[in-house]
Amino acid sequence: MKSNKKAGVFVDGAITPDFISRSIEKHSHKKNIGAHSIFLGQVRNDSIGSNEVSAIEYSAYYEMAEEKFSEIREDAFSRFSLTCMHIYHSTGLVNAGEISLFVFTSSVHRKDSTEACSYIVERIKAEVPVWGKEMFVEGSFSWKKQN
Amino acid sequence: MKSNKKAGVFVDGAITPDFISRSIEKHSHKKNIGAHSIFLGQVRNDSIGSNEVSAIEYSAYYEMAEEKFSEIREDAFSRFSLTCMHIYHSTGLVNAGEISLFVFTSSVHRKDSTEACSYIVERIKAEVPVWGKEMFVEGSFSWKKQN
Amino acid sequence: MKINILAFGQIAEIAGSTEWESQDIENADNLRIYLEGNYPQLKSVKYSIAVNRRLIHGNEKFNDNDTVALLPPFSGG
Amino acid sequence: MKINILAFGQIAEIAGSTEWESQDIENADNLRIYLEGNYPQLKSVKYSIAVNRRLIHGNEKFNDNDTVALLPPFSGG
Repeated sequence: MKSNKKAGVFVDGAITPDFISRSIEKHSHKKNIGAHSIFLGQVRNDSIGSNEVSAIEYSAYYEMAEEKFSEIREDAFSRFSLTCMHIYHSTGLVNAGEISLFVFTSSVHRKDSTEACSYIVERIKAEVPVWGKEMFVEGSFSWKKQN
Repeated sequence: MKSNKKAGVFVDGAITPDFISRSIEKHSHKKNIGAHSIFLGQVRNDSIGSNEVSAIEYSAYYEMAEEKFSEIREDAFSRFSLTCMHIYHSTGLVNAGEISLFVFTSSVHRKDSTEACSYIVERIKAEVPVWGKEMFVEGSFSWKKQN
Repeated sequence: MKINILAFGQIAEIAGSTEWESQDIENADNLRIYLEGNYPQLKSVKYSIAVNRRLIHGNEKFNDNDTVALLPPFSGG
Repeated sequence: MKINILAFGQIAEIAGSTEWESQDIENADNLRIYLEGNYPQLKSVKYSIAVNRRLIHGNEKFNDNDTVALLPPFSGG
């Protein structure tokens, strides 16, 4: 299925702080922007029973996920007055302490970027067909449940 | 007044993407964090009448500002379940397109970091004695008005 | 008539496969009966069905060559 | 009795100074009268007063050696 990934949202492995830095940097020439809101999802070393999560392996129904991301993107642009919007989600293995979701909204005034960022995160969590397999330090795994 | 700045919130000049990246990176060992929310204030090249803003020069009543930042910090920790909170604000000259405010909250679940981040930004804008002097491309200036 | 079945996450794990074809499954109810017959573990697993990348609700009819995806609860982000 | 006056932003610009001492200003009302007498431009400028780093409201009395700050509307962030 991976061959069908479109350019854009999915990133192999963790999203690095350096990648985030470069995304921010790219907006310095857009001088009408006054506010950026960023949400980062970081993998937790949760305890599940007697096991500790060491990493999450993400998989997705890529074709459907990309369509959903496009729909969320369009809806966010129509609801909020945004200058820019970027969404990145990991596929494959992401270790505890690493970042797997990066939502980045920019606008002239802060209300739009702030509200849009939350709106996008909530919709991603609820509607995008992505699954996390929690890999335990102990070697076994369980399927992640959304809270 | 600058000699009275406490370590912590105020940063001379723009807040760089690299600085933000390093702040994010420092949280990778805090493996109970699941969510980071970041707000960045970027200087706009607004048109004020026939003038265009090329930069903002920030000044502050540092002693009072630091006390306010501490109060906001304490209130945010008591209202929200946060793992970490960082606030950085520029002093001195920040060019259009550069970042002058960086609010960074982290929590186990996303609701806390998201709500705390907005709460902190609103309180900073309303309560912290900082002033922006909008420097025009044309050479004159005006005092920034909060919107 | 055939449909293309895609399975994800825990469903793929239970089915032991991520893609296969199946003949003569006419609608969503028949699909669930077929699946739970072949993979009894699925009786205790919650999953949604998407037809050609759109979630369906209720007993929708399939068309020849539809792509029918079995989606456990999402847990991205 | 003396107070230490701090001025910021546009107020400092109008006053031409960021710090000075003043004698015999007993309360906030007297301070405003003193300021607007010396710097008529301040009549049309909105500003708050902080005493020892706390905003005051109304005609608060000052104490000897108080630090009294003149704060135009904040515009940080």
